[in-house]
Amino acid sequence: MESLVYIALFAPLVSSLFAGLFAMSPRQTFVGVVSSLLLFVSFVSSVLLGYHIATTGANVHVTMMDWISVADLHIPFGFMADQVSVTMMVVVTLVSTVVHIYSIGYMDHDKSFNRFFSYLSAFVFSMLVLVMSDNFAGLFIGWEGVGVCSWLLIGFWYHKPDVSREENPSISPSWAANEAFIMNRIADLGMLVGLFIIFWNTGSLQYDVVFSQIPNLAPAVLTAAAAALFIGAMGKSAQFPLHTWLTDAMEGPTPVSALIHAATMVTAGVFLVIRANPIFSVTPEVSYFIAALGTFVAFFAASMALVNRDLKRIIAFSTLSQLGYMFAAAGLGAYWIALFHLAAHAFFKALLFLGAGNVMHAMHGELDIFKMGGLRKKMGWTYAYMGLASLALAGIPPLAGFFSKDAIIETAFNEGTLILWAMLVITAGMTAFYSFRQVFLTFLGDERYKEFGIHPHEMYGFVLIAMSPLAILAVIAGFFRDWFNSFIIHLLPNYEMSEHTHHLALILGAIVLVVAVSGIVLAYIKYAKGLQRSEKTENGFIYKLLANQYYIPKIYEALITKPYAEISKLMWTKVDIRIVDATVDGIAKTIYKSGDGSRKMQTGNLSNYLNWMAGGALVLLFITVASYVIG
Amino acid sequence: MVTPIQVTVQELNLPLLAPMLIAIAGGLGILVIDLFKSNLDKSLYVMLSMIILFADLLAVAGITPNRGFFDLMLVDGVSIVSQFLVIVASMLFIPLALTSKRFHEFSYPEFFALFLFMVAGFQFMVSTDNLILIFVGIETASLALYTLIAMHNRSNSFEAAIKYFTMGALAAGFYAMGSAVIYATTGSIELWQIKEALSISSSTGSMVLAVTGGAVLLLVAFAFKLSLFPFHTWAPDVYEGASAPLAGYMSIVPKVAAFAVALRIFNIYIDLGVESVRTIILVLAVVTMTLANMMALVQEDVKRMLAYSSISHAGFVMAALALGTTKGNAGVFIYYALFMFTNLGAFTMLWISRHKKLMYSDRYDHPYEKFAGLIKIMPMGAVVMALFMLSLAGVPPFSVFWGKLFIMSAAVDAGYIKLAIIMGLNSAIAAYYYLKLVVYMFLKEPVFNTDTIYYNISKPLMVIVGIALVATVTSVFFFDVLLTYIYALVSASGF
Amino acid sequence: MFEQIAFYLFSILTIGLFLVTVFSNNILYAMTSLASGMVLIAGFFFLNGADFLGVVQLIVYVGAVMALYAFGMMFFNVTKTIKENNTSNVTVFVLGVSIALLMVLMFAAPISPEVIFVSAAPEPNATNPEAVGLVLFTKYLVPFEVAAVMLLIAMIGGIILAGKKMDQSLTKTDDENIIQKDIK
Amino acid sequence: MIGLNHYLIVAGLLFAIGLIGVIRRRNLLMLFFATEIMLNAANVAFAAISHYYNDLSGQMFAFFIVAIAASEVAIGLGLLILLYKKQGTLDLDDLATMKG
Amino acid sequence: MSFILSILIFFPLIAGMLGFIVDKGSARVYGISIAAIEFLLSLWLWMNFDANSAAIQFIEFMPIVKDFGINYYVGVDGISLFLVVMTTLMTLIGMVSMTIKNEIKNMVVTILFLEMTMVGVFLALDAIVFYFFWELSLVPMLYIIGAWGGPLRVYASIKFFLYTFSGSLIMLVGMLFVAYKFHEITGVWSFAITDWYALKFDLNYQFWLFLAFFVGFAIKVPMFPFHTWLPYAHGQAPTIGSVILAAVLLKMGTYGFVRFSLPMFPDASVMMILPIAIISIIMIIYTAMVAYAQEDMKQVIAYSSVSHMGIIMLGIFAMNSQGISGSIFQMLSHGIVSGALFMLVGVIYDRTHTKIMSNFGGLATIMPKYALVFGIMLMASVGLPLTIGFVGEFLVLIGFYKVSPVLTILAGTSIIVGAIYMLALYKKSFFGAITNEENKKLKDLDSREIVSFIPLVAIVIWLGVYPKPVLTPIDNSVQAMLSFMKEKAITPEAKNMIVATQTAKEAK
Repeated sequence: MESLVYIALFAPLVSSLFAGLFAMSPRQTFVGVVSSLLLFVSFVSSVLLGYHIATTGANVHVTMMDWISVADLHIPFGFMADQVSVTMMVVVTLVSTVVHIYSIGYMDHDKSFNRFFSYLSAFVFSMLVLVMSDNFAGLFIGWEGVGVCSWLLIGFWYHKPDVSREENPSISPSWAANEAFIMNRIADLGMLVGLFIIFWNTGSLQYDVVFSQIPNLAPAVLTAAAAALFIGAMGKSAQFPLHTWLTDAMEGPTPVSALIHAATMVTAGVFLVIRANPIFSVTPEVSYFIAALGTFVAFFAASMALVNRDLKRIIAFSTLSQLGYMFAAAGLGAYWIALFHLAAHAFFKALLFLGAGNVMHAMHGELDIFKMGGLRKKMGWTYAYMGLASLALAGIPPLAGFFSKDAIIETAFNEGTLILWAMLVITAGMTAFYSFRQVFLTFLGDERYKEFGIHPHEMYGFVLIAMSPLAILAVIAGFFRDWFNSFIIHLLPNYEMSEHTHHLALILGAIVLVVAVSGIVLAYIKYAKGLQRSEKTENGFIYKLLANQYYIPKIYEALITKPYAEISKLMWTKVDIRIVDATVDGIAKTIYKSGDGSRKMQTGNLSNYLNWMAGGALVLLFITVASYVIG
Repeated sequence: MVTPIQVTVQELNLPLLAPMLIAIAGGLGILVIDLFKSNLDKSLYVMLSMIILFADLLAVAGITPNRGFFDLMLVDGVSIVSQFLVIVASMLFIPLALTSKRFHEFSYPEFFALFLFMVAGFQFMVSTDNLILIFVGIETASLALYTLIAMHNRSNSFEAAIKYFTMGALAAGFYAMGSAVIYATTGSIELWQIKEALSISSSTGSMVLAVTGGAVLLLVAFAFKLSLFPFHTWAPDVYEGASAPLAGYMSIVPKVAAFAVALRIFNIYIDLGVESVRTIILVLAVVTMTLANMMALVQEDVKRMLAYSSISHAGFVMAALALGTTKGNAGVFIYYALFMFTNLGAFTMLWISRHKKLMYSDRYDHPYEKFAGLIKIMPMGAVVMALFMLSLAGVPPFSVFWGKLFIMSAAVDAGYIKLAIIMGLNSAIAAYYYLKLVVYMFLKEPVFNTDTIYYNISKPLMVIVGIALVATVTSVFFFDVLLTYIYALVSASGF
Repeated sequence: MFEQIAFYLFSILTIGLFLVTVFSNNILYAMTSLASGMVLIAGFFFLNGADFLGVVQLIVYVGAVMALYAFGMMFFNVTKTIKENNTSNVTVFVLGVSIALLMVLMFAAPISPEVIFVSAAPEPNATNPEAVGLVLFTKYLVPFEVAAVMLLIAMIGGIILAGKKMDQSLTKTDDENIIQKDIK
Repeated sequence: MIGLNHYLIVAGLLFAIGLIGVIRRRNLLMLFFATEIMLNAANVAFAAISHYYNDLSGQMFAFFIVAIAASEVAIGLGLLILLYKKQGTLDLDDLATMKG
Repeated sequence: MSFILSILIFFPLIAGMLGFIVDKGSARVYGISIAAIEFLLSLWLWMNFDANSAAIQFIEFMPIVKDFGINYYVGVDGISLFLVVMTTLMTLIGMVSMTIKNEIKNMVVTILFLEMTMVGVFLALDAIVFYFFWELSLVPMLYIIGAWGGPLRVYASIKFFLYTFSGSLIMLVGMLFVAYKFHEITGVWSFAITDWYALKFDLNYQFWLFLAFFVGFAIKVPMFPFHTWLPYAHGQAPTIGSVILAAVLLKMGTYGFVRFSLPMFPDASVMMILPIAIISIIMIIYTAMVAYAQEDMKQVIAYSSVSHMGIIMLGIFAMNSQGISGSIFQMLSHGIVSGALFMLVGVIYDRTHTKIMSNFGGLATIMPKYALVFGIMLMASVGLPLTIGFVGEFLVLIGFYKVSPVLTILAGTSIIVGAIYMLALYKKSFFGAITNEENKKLKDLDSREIVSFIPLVAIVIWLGVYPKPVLTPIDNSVQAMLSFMKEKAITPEAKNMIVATQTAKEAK
């Protein structure tokens, strides 16, 4: 079994290096094929591991070698496959295999085809390190690794120049990439601090050691550690206020958005909370904050999705919103539900993104849904996939989203946090609305794209086939909920609804369903026939607020980015050059000047010299007399 | 009726006089040779002088420290060390007459005679503790030196000689008056007696003023000799006006001799705990090294820069003298022993590059511009000069570094940490102007792209530079010996 | 009584004469007053029983030194009033008067050393020149000889510096232009 | 009674006068006069001290000072003549090419 | 090979002297061969170094000035070993990558002299010998900057020289005072550092001596506000000068703190933790901001060096094994990474003769290999895990966390601000459209450049993934030093603050 761990982990690395070998040569289809195969190998290994764990209930734990070992700090490269990590592994490898295959088609015209596969596989490797590590430091390796791969992939089309924010809210891929990296770094600092707290209080960074020490730790320490770790999670999972990078990250190629910014990387934060649940479960304040923040983000992101015109950004907001759901669940203690939603979400969101990718591919890179419409005729399969995924997202039974999301909403109710519950319910309705607003605007109604001279066409067949596993899972994943529950509670605490909730379960579900369906209906009424824009609405304050993402990117720019650049400039030109360096040079100049000044005593006139001498003698004599008189 | 005085030759201890007599006899011999046959080449006189100086050196080496000649002569360790330094420096100086170009002074055989008399004068000056002989020795040497400077025979050298002479005369007045005051307070003009007298009477109130007053008057005289602020004003002009070798010589030999005497005189006061004298010396030393450094920064001429640098070094050493510890006193001579080679080497390099006409400046022989791009014109010369400059700046392992190290260590040991720090900072300031030359030589383009810099070179000059260079670079190996030897001699002399 | 009168007379006269030397613009006055001052200084010597020294002073200063100066003076032909841009009187006053004050202050205190080392007490029976001779040619023989060398140096120096050979400077002439006869 | 201090004060005054001359004079020859005065001031002091202490060292010193003064005059005049021949002036104000 | 250390020190000197004879055309190859031999010698030293021993090894001792206690005394321990290896490696690589055409022979000889002084500084165990190499290292560097530098080279080189020289003279006074105290107590003169360790000073002396040494080291490091010579020196120096300056010369300062200040003045060091931490944090944040404001690519990296040196300083004063070992590792990592970055800037400078970022843009399209190597070094610079840059930074921060969580969080912002200026640099130069038509003709890395970068990239990854072979010997020596310091400390605060690991384990 240990070899399976290694195969699952290192197959993507091999894939990445292999593709990397050809990174600078022209497009080679076989690179994509080999990469996809290797990823598939990794997927198979993960599934086998999962099967092994499910059947035997035993974890597979390997320690490869020491990494850092200084004094009493020992960090090995240790990997383990337990219920949680194997779930993540399966999800990650599955989605990434699909995305790899998808990319062969999607990226077929890109001259950096090979490089793309290298990055993509590197990402998968990092993600696997993140989920499989048996200690926090290893997690951090993967954590940073996915950050870098995300940076590389967002900025994949680095050659695009910067444009104004009005033209493109993300300015440019490279800008978006940097934004993502730096924002993540801010959160990573929190994560690091969490690690430090844990190390100095438990003497180790190994999960098992740390978790076994928890009872001995002071509550304040635990709270601090949990808070610090969650700050880390906030960055990676793009929680408010570190959320702006995620929508800008849509500058990356769509497969990247599907894999990284929907299915896997952004869920790392949720994974961290789930993984460190022993810490979070004993720190109720932090957990409650997580839940509240998650709920808020769910609502907040959904609201922005309502008015957005950008196909990918809408999905990105929806991802943000769904991440909020997951955090809400995790914060409320329903870790397994969070994990379940994570997996289900991965499937349908990846599918949604890939579908969007198809549209984009067909529309030659056009993303404005106001310029689409009626694509159903040209792209039937894609319509079906996206519709399915949107249904799942909206939580319509019996699709996967229903089971997972409903459970979260139910949990909120169960915990008695009715405000959270209410917001989550409203959000569910908004989710349904914007999902279908997007689907209808894209695929139904008048064919607006014709104005722009675009001739859309359906995606390659093999790509559509490759997407099918996701579609299937988006449909059926929900049915495995109970099985998953029994599988995962070996590791995670079970979360049972109270008797009371249980009774109300049906009603609650119905409320959610009604809200969701009404959202869909509303979208249908408004958009199925075609685009009707209303100047009045679009100029309204709320519409503008939402369309501009509550002006947060602009606020950040005005309050952080620009001042930082200006202060930096000031520090350099004023402080460093005018003060610090000028002081040093000033001392040197003063010495030099006093040399110039004292040089004047050397007049060349002997008479002056004699006067100096006499004067000197006088002063010395005077000092003598004075010292005699005084003392 | 006068009673006859019985004196045995043994008592006179004549070997103590031998070194000076050799030099004087040699000088007379040269004059005699000139009488019989004129028009002999300077190389003859150079070699004769070398031989005489060598005999002088051997004679000094053969001396066992003692008093002699009615206790007038005092040849102790300090005397022997300073005589060694004087003679060795003179031997390094004399071959510099053998330039490829003719200069006025070397056409006189009298030049060499005067030179030898001057050496004898310095030797007398350091080999006695009688104020009279010190005075006569100083004046013998100085008068010869004034003449030697003027014999370079151009307007700058006259100006230099007159400035030096006039200020020297004033200093002589101070010396005489100071001695008179000391004589008045102690009734003696012999330093050992003065010390005993002062140790008994200095504590009594009414005399203190006269006691320190006499010291201050003497200090003025020696501050002139040692070029301490504000009595240093002659130095830059005299160095500029004198020929380069003589300037280099002046930065070593008269100072060594003056330091030996100053050590004898002021050590009395410092030992007796007359703090005002010590403080005055320290203040003078600090001001001297700092101010001279600052003025050296702004010079346009290398020789003038080296003049200021010599002043600064003298201030540095004077501070060591003021410490009053054996280590400080030994440091004076160790410093000069190490400084000698480097400084003479640097001045010799200037001498090698000396032109008869002023080519690079209206006023200076050796402006910085002259050395611009020297690395391209004479690479070895540039490297050698750079090594001398680095040594002067106190970069290890070159010779002056060890001197600085030792003196700073002495300052620290004596509890004068602040003084040591000032010394350190001054070395840093000084590094600038030494580096300036290095920068000119290595980092700038030549003004005229010719090899005329070599103008005055000759084999003997190269040999002297070679010796100076070897001594500068390998000082790390002989510093140990030097230290042991000088320290032993100085401490045996009771300082 | 005689001593007192002589002392004050000599003092006032020397001071006055030397002041003339220092302040006079006429070089002849200055030199004459200097010479007279020197004579009076010799008077101090005689007062103090230093007969030999007094004679030496007269011979050397009034004879030799003044002759030399006179010679020099004639050489320059500067018998007329000299024009000098003297140092400002303020400087002179401040420096001069302060120095004078300090010197007086220093010497005004009673000088009464507890120990006096007399290293060269005069022979009780000898006259001053005899006593001086005894000391000079025993203990101070070396300085005496060195002084002889010094005078030799002075002589050589004087001759060289004032000599004709200094008229043409080899230092300033290019080697190619030096004719053998110029060298000597 | 004339004490040692009287002589010393006179010597001090003479010394100061010499110094004033040195400070004041710009003519080289006149300057040399002033230095002679200073040396003679010391001589007065030496002779007096010698007398009062009944010690010949002071007279010796004075004797050598006289010799030194004479030698200085010789060299000084040599330089003076040389300067006059070359520059045609004895004024120190004209003798200031080297400065700074 | 019992004289391996002397061979290591003086081989470059002798070879440099002989180098004058070598023909101009062959000088570069000669230099590379000598540097390679020297590197192999240092590897031999590493191989034969007993990694399990914390003691000083390969000691050589020979009196120079017996009466004054100055001896030629060299030795190597875990702390210095890798600095020596890094020195020889960076010299070799710098030499390989060198593109200077004019006066190549002088350059080769100068670098060999410089190598001697650098190796000497790390191996010296006698204060005067240390000082000797320390000062001497200024001279070749002065020449390198001054002779082959940019337009302001003379100003920069003199500033560099005088600034460091002034500081070290004050340090010299400190050394002399320690020697004096040693003499006062034992009656013997000695400048041997190991002898000095045995001295216990009272707090007042410790404080002032610490300051004296601090001035010398801080200017070299360079610590805020003594850092302003560095941008000039780097900005004007030729590539090889910057490489060696950043990689090795700066490390002398931090090495000095570890070698002198900590073991000699443990109490003063503990006393000074807070001020030094504050200065370090200023260095980290302030210079990172200044770096962000730069327009010149090289200046960014120059300022980033200051910022990284802040991390190293912080680690040294963590007073525990994690911090100090991390610092020493960070010295190595910064040496390699910043050296590589300067070389990379040199690559583009050679081609375009400009370092201003606005002249570039879109380089990644034209020069993908270059962009790749730059990217790797950039990631190492911002401390990405599994690169060499992470290990040290992580250890330093975790170490200092023990001292002060708040300050650690402030210092930890280095991972943010560091990313900001590095990514901005990368974006401005490598991303975006190709703004300058002329740049389209630029050639990618040639084989010589690739050869010089491959080892660096390999080390960056190797030591990022498996730092143990380096970290273990360092840690052994550091732990020995810490327990010695704890033993020696006189104040209870210092005893508490210094974490000697043995006791820490017992406490658990």
